[in-house]
Amino acid sequence: MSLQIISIILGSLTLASALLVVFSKHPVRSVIYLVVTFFFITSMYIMMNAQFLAIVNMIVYAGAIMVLFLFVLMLLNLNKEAEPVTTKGSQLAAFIAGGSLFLVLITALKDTLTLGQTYRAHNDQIGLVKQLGNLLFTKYLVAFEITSILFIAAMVGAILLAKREKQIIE
Amino acid sequence: MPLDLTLIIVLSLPLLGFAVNGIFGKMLSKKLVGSIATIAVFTSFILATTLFVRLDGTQIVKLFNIVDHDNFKINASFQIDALSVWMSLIITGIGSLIHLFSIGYMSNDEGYYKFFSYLNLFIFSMLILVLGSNYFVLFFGWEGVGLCSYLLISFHYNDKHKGVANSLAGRKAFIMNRIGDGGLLLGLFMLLGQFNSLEYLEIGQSLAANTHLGSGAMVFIALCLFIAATGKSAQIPLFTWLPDAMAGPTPVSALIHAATMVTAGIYLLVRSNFLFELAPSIKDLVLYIGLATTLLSAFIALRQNDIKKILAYSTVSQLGLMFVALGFGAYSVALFHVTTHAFFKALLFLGSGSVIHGMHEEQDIRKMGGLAKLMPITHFTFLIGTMAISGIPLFSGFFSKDEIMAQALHHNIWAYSILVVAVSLTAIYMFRLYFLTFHGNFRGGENLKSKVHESGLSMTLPLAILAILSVFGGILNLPGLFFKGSAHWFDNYLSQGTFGLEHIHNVHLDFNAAIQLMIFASTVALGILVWAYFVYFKKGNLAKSDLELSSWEKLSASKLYFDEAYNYLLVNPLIKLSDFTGKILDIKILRNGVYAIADGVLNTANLSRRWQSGFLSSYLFWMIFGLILFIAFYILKISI
Amino acid sequence: MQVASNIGSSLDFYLFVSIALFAIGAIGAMTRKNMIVLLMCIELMLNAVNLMLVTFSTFYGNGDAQIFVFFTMVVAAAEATVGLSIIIMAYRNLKSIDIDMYNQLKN
Amino acid sequence: MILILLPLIFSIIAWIAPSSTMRLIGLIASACSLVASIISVSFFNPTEHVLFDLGVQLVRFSMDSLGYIMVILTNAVFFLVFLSNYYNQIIGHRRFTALAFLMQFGLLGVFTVNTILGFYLFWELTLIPIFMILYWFGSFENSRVLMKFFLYTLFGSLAMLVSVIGLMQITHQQTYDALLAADLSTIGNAGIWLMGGFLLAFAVKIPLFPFHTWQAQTYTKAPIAGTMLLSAIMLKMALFGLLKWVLPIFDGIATDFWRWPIITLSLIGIIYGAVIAIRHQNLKTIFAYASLSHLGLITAGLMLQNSQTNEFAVVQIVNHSIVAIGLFMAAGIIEQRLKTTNINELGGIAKVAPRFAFWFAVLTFISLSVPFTSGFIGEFFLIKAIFDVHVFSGILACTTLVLGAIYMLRAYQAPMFGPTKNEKFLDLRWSEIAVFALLSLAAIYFGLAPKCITDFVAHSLIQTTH
Repeated sequence: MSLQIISIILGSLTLASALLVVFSKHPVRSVIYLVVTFFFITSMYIMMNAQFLAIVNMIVYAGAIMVLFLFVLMLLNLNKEAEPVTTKGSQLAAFIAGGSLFLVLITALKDTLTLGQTYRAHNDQIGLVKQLGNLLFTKYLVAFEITSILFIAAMVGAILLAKREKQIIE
Repeated sequence: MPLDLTLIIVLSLPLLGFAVNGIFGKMLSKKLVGSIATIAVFTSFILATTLFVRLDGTQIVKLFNIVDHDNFKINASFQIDALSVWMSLIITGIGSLIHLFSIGYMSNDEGYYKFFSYLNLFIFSMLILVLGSNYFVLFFGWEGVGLCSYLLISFHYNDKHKGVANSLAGRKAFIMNRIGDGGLLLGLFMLLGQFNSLEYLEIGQSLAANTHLGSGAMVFIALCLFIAATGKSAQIPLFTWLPDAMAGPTPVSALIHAATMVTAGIYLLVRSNFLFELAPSIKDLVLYIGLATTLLSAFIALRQNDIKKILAYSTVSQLGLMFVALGFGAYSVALFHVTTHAFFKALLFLGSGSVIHGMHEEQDIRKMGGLAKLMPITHFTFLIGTMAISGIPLFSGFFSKDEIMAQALHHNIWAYSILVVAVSLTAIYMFRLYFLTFHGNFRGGENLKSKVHESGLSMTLPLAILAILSVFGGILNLPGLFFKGSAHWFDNYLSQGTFGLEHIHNVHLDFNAAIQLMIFASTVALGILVWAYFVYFKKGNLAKSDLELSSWEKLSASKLYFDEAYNYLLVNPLIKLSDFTGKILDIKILRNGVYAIADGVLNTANLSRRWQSGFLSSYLFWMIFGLILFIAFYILKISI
Repeated sequence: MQVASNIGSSLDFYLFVSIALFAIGAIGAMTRKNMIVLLMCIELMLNAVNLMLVTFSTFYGNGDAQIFVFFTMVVAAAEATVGLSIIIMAYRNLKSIDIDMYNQLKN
Repeated sequence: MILILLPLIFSIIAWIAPSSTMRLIGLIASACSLVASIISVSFFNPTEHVLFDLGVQLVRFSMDSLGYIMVILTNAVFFLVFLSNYYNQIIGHRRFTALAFLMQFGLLGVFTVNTILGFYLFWELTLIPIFMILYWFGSFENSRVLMKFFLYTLFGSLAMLVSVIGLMQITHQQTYDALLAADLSTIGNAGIWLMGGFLLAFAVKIPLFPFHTWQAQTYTKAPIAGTMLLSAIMLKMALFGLLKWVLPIFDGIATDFWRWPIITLSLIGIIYGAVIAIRHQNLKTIFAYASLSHLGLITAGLMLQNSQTNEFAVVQIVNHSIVAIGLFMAAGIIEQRLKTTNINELGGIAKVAPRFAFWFAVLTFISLSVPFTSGFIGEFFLIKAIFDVHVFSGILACTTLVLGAIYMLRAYQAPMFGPTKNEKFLDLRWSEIAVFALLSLAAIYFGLAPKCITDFVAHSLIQTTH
């Protein structure tokens, strides 16, 4: 019971920090709130006993990616620049669209939702490192290796894009 | 010479003349061109005479096969019988006289060789028309003469003042004839459908063998043929082209628009007598149209001032008279009048041509007068022609008209009384024309008077020959009360030698009625002669200028407003329709409709291009919108 | 209500959270003009999806989905790298990271 | 076979050869194909049906008497086009000559190919050269008119392509004979739609009434040689397709369904074209609408599906080519010498150029289909066929006689007669006289002896109508 309360608190905090990401005016604050959001998501992974993913999420997202974001913000020195405000109309449209997206998704999963209240997990050991490691290095070995190629490509691309722009400008 | 060879030579000589004159005419001298053309036609005439002499029943000469259809064959074949030979005699005979006349008349014209080649082509087409043994060949000639008529009416298209008018007159004639041709074509289709043949003989025989053929079809065929005849023979409602056709050179008017081509309609009806006998309602229609035409055109002729226009309306009137005879079923009578009319109307036209030639292209009788002394031969022959057409006793016109009157008296007293009025009107306007032209003082000014001259021999000789024929032409068909034995020679000749006419006997009035009729007619004609003498000769009553006319005269002078009515009823609506379809329907609706489709595509493209605003957020928005739609669709699909 | 001892909450809750996260991310992507924030919103949406995958994986007892999440993270990392370098380059070109300045796609 | 490939070879030669010799090459080459086709036809037995199998499955050729008529007509038209334009600028261009021969190749292909897909391929092949000719040599101020022509025909062709594919799918056949033998009665209404696709393509090409709007404008703006090619032979492809392919193959439900709609459209077109021509100011436009009127009659006749009528429709097809070449050539002569074809600006040409006046008059009367010309035979039996089936339609068709006389005489008289507005008018050259004379001779010959056409094609037409 207490776990349930904790998870509800965590979930509400996740949503709250996500809303702050979207609505804070300052980009740096957005990044900070995003990191917070990721923390909460990680904690939810832990709640579900997905330990491996929780760790990876923590390291990759909250650690690597967010630092990257911060670096870029700092690099471009945008923290003081006021972001242009979108028009009311398009904001309204965005909210309506987002709201209806939410509703539609809820409707789409309504059967699962009603069923899910009494549904119980079969195996809570699934998210352990050992289990996933087995899967990853047997069944998904090729895919795993290919991700390295993807990373190399991303690295090369990033370097190229960040380096060669001077020739492209003129 | 065998019969078919003779026939082919008769036909081909004018064609040869046409070809020679048309191709080499420019290099040859005028004398030679005229002689070639005249000799070609004259030789044809001689050979036609031999045909006439050797005539023995009906003979068919087949040349070649034109169309070989599953159901029928159409051959280029020719028929020699009393009717066709008689017609070809008139055509070649009068034709050669008029050719002779043209040598003198056209001597100053640039297109001399062209004129003669057209004339020869006309003779050829006309011969095809009358000699053909089926309606198909007849149609060849029928359109051929229409074509030549067009070419000859608009012959002087380069004239400085009247060039455009001439060409328009030619066009009008051609178009009006085409309406009639359309009728003939429909009739031909129906005939083919009914009989699977277009041969006169085959149709006639199958009709005789099988009398219960659909009478509706017969009425339709007869009506179509009659429409064709009204076009070619200038009857109401298609007569207005003939007066305009006087724009052509005078020999053309004499040959085509008086003596030969306009009688093609009569020929067609006589030829199709077996069809008309089966369609009595159309026969009645022929009668009424004939009556109306003869009366109205005689009325119009009363106050015309152009010498050729008067003669043209007179022609229309005489043709109406022939149709009256046809309406009564008196085919040989009509053809007899065709013959005498060919004589005296050709004479009158040539006489008027001589006058016009002498007057240096002046055609208005108000500017003539006193020409009797200046042009004695012309005057004398013209007088004979006038007396013939007016029905002065013992001239040819008297006999032929008398026959028609007798038919009318026998069948329908109302028709007879209308005819009496029409014939009297004929006499009145003809004597008016005669007196105003040849007597009184010369009104064309001294300058012109000094130039007026009598025409040369080539012109006066045909006049003389035609005058003799006009006087004695009546002998051909003397009524019974003169010579018992040889009376009605022409009637007998025709009805014995022409298919379908054997069984049709003209009514011949008994002695008393006939003589009463003749005396009455003579009295009327002579009375009018005397009256006209006093009014126009003694009193010197001149043609008034247009402004002084009283109301009925105005009506007559303006041709009963037929042209205006046609313009108002047919031509203008057609022009409006054409403008409407051309400018509104075609361009505004159809063309712009197509453009509208193109524009629609273009606009849609522009619209959707604007959608691609380039703003990522809007793309994102639409992406999510699409996502929502997809999921919503999925939900609906699941739940339904 | 009986709940699995160590899972914390029921399936519907996690799903609800992930859907809400996704919607919030979408709203953010549509309203914000800053390209970096935009990229962050996309990360948010990716995480929402990840969350959902993990949820289902746990409740269904199948590890494949978690592997999939792992790959998603890998791709997201790559995407963030390339995306950010593109932003840097774009900023150098136009001196702005306002998304509406980049409407060159139109022509 | 060589016959079909000859133009292709000439086309290649024309690309290579020096442009100074271009005139002669065009003339001689087209004369060669004409002579070759005439020689080969003299060895041809009209009852035969020769098949050329190249081993290629999709394109196979065959020759029957109908095809021969069209082949000779095509070659004759190209020869006359080259001859009549001998002194025009356009002939001197390499591009024109090469494209014209390419088009000739396409046309010959259409008339001889034996597979339905091949028919479509050659059909499309002809469109490209004529489009390029119009594009390079026409006086299209804005490309809209030209695009309309191109898209219109292309759109029609696409409909045909759909039908071709559909037909091949349904029957699993593609050669002509196999398609003829295939029983289409089982597919019911699908046949109606397939035929509709073909008819749409043909209706645009012929053109039939509501699809004609490209015609007048294109004819007016096109170079005169292009107009000749378009009206004298390109439109005939559609009639040929109707006669040889569509009507026999879809004989049955589909033809019954389409017969009266198409005949109605044709009749409307007959009168519509004639009525518009009465008041139009431009000589070329008048002839374009006259063409609309004439072709409507042929289409209506073909739709009756009577083998005898079809024979005369072929006569009329030949005649229309004669008339189209002649009239557009006359218009072209006026345009070339005076730079205008507006009849309000013309007048009195007959006085300055009597020879031209004479030949133009002859052509005018041929187009009026007076007796002794092929037009008369064709029109007579076509109208008769319509009249036999439906009296009122026959009477309507008959009105063309009168309306035709009105607009043709106007078109002839306005420029030729009246006050002389154009003193300088070069009379006809030898090549032009030769063309006019050849046309007139042909018209009169076919007018007096239509049997040489009707008997020749009779056999292949009997084959096409059951």
